[in-house]
Amino acid sequence: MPSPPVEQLESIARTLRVHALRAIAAANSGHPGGSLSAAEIVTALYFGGVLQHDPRNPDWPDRDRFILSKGHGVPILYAALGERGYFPVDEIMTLRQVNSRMQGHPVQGMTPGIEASTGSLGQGLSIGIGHAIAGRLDGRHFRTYVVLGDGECQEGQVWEAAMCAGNYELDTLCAIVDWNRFQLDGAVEDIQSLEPMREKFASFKWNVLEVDGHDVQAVLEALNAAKAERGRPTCIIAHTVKGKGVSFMEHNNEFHGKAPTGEQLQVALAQLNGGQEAGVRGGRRDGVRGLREQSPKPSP
Amino acid sequence: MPSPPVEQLESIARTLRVHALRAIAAANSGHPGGSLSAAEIVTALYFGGVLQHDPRNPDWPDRDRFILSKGHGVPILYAALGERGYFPVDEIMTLRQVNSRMQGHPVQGMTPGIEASTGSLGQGLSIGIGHAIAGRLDGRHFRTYVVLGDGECQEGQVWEAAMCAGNYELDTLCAIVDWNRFQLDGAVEDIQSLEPMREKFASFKWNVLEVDGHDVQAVLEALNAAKAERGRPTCIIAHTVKGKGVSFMEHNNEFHGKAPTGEQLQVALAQLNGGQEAGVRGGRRDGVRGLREQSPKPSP
Amino acid sequence: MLSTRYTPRIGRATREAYGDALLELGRKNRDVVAIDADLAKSTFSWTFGKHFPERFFNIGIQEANMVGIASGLASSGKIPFISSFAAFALCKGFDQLRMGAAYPHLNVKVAGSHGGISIGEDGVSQQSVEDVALACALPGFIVCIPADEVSMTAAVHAAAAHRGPVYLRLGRPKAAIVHDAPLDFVFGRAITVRDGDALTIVANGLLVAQALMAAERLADRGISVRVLDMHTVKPIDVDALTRASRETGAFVVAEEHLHHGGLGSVVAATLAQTVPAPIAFVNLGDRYAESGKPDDLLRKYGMTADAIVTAAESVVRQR
Amino acid sequence: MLSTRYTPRIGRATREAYGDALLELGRKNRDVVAIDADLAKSTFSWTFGKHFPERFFNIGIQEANMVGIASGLASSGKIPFISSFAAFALCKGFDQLRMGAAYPHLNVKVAGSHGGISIGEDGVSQQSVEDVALACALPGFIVCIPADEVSMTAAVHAAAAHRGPVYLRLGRPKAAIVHDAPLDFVFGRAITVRDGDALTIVANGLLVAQALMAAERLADRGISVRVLDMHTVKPIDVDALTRASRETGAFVVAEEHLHHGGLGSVVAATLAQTVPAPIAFVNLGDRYAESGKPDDLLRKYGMTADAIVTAAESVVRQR
Ligand SMILES: Cc1ncc(C[n+]2csc(CCOP(=O)(O)OP(=O)(O)O)c2C)c(N)n1
Ligand SMILES: Cc1ncc(C[n+]2csc(CCOP(=O)(O)OP(=O)(O)O)c2C)c(N)n1
Ligand SMILES: [Mg+2]
Ligand SMILES: [Mg+2]
Repeated sequence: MPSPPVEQLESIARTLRVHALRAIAAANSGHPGGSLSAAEIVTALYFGGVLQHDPRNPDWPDRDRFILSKGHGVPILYAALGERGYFPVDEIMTLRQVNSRMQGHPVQGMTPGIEASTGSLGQGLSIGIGHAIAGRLDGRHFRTYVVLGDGECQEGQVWEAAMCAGNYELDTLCAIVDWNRFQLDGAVEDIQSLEPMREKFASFKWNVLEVDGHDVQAVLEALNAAKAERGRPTCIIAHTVKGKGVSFMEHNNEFHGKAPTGEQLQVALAQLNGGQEAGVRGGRRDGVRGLREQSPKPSP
Repeated sequence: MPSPPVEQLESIARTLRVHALRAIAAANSGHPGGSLSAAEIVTALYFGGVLQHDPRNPDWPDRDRFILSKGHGVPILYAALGERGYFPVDEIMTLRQVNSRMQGHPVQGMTPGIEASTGSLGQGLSIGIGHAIAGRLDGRHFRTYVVLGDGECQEGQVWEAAMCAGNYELDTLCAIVDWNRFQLDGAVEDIQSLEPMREKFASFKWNVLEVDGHDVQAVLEALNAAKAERGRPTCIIAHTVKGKGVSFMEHNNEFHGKAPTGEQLQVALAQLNGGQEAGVRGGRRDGVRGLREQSPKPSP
Repeated sequence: MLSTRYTPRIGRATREAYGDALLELGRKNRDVVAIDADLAKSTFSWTFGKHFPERFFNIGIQEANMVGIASGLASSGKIPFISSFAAFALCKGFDQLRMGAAYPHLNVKVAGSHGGISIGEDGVSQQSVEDVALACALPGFIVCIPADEVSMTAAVHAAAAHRGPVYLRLGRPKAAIVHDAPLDFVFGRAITVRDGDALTIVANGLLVAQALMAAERLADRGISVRVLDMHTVKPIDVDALTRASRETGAFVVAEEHLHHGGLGSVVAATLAQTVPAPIAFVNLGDRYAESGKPDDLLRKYGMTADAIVTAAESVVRQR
Repeated sequence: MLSTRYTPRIGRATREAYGDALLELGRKNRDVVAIDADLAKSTFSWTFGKHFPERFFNIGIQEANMVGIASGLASSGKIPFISSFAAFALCKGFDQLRMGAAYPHLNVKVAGSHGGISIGEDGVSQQSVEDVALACALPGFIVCIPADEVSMTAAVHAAAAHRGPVYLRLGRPKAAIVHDAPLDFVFGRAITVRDGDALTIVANGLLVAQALMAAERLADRGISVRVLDMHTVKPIDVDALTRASRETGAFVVAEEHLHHGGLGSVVAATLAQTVPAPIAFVNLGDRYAESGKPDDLLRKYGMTADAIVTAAESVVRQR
């Protein structure tokens, strides 16, 4: 699947941010910081021609798997899934309300397109190994992508899984670490440093790549390089900014888990759209709808 | 505390092996392989002048702490503690019997000299961090030693603790990995490889040393080097042979968790003592008793 | 015991009271140390942490390691209070609590915050609905779920005074005040917050206030109800339950927990050994909840005064 | 139902029967895969592993990872059977079972070997005495403790046929045979292994055989005893218990588990909602055991036919 032009991907990333922030603001609850930092990663995967999947057939056995191990960032994923047609995009606005499929953290079996129930940090990579092994057993060629938080990598289970995936030479598995340098209570470096991260993953037998996680082209290239790698899984350390795209959220960990007020939301939306709130909708409809029509359908 | 001559330490290690095997054979249950591989490590710590401790005052607040995280190797530790006078050395022969203090795995609060209840693999290093932090808070200068199995290092908690100890720069903490290349079901390399181990620990900010774990002099030197290291914890990878000292147990993982028969025990004892069963006792009494008298008492 | 009509007065969240009490403990005893796993601002251990940075360890997202460290600290004479969300402290640290706190009976105090489904919007992954079952499966642990800020404050001090492992469940939302300070609080002794002779409601946590409201509505219908704040699930107050069984003959047990392994199981097993009686259970059943506003969830999943009234009417009929 | 006098005939350990049944499943269904965490020769998953090396993963000492992998495998259509000692599978994998098996109700089967204290010499760290409490705190899980090789074989096949998560507890020692093959086995339906009308003994695992021996001794003293093999703790057989309560009016519940959260709690909570009755409990209480020979331990910690007889006599007096 060919990738659309970079400008279009950048515009989609902005659209996803807008969806995520509006939903979080409507819920008055959620995690803006880690949703925004992952926008380009999710965009590259879902709109850059990386993930082979079929929104009308979420259980297609040959689909690529995507697991958001840092489950609290789910608003940005709902935005992508909604725009991709897994469910009506407006449903995102019911985020975190009772009886909604838009749960506070991803719930497998409830929300179309969600592959794993996460929210208890540390588990996604192991689940990804399970998919990768199943694919190997069945002779299927799908790939499995897992997005981890940097803080999340303090969990021992991540290192169990890293060891196992390295030894099992699971080259269909790709981990992307949203390296935004903050966790819940503050800076990762202050709380429990993960440096030198490259050496850690390398010593667990992974291919390690580093990219600017907001350069969607660079992310795409890394994801494609991972596809080409044989005999070992790839870890992409995506250097990101928590709260990216909204001036008062960037480098401000207050917005790790706090919703913007109505007023803050307006400022944020204006920033994301060069000051024109109306432009958001227009841009979104053009950018994403256009893409949806033009992308070739995978054959399930 | 000065170290006795190497020959004496070697003889003590042989004595500890004899105790451990006799106890396991009497219980008809236990783990010979991983007890024997750790004999020189335990000897260096308890008889080489490394551990500052007082068997008559096991709770002396300034004592060095020793934690056998691979708790199934406890027979070799009981042997050392018995010879050191924590309890009558003959008590070891009640290993694994009901109402005995010689539990199948170490039990804190029950057996004098045991600092942590282990047996569920993966926990000892975290406990060691707790002691090290307590020492720092109280301005005490004791050191904490933790012996890990190589298979045990597959547990994620070991890497949580490694990360934490590295970041906390706990230079009073020393981990010794009994690198005997086997775990319960087979070779570590076949099941879940830990290589490259040196790089792993180094990338978690540890000072890493490697030694022949059966060269008691080399082990001693590494332990002393660890003492001198400032600003980071030390991991000593002790290359050992599972079942060391008994021909039919070496490189034979059948004896990971199986007791020798009475006949096998006789062969083993003969090998450990150059064919003279009587010599064992003599050697032991001389070697260890002599040492016990000559070592300077720490002042609690 | 409240004699006048109960009008719910909203107090602080029990997690907030926990933080304040911990700070006070820290002032009195320099052996008190606190550890958190990247939830210090949510569990309120940060109240202690910012005053005693040298005795506070925010070790990051490593619950198992946190418990192990506490075990070592306690073995070297410290009094560690460890906190996280209840779901993570117990579900990720269980084996470490078993080997490193319960079995050696060490002086480790565990504060599990965000107990129950009343944490709301975050949803199932963060809602602890099994912590009581797990904590009670740790021999020697005291397991306590205070109802309000008054009893939480007392419980934290009692935990520090007790030599041995203690589990405290903290709640996220502001909690109605059900006790007057100073409170005569002892682990293992239920507090009778209302007397009556036709039925006993046994509750803890947020459901004590709901039980009081239910009791008033039942009184209006002529059913005289006793309400026990059973803050301590282990050890359970056998005397209070036995007496209540003799004197009232029927029970409702209300808690924010799975049916299995919580207060309800303990009450049932206790009464079966003393004076068997019919019990109606108000709890989550054998399922998980979902995201939503706390009140929406409690209503949808049936843990309210309404649910207690319905349960009470059915069990009184059975008696 | 055994009509003649029960003479214990020693069969295979239930873990051994597990391995054989798993192998048979593997032959029938190529979606069956097995994972173990470096205890394959002890859990007998190796019986499967040596025949189907490509479908067997011994992932080393990583219980949490093992459960997560099973979750992914099940999500991609496999039927993973994971095994380890019960103590490690549940205590180290609990959060992963909660999020990765119970909540999404996936087709994950968990075999916890070395349940109870009858594993003997290894001591507390390897003795699982809380697995039933933990497994029952996983909504939607079936929790089953077969008594002998006959029922274990049936249980493994039933687990494979059931779509959803299942926990099976396996025992280490050879187990007395209490059932005749072929056995009519259904999860959630108790098996009446002896009938009587003065008392019901509800038991599972090794204690079913002990219950039968106790029943004969009680019969000799004129007490007619019903014995239910309550292999499934969740879902519990409400009908069998209710009927037993009406017809016999008193119970002994015997299991190799802590008092809290096991079969005893479930029986008590069930009867409290149907026909309340006095119950005497035979279990480990609120403590850990120690190292020793299995029989020495069962005697010392009171989980034998003797203990059941004593409990029965006291509860019959109470009725
Ligand atoms: C096991 C577990 N412990 C604690 C939490 C609470 N929590 C939610 S988000 C978060 C911080 C995560 O930091 P990071 O992984 O860096 O994510 P990001 O910065 O992308 O938001 C924590 C501790 C959790 N969800 N799971
Ligand atoms: C958490 C846990 N899982 C499994 C076991 C069972 N077990 C006992 S010893 C052992 C192998 C340990 O291998 P290693 O650490 O290399 O020890 P050594 O070779 O020195 O005996 C295992 C899996 C255990 N004790 N704890
Ligand atoms: Mg981060
Ligand atoms: Mg080894």
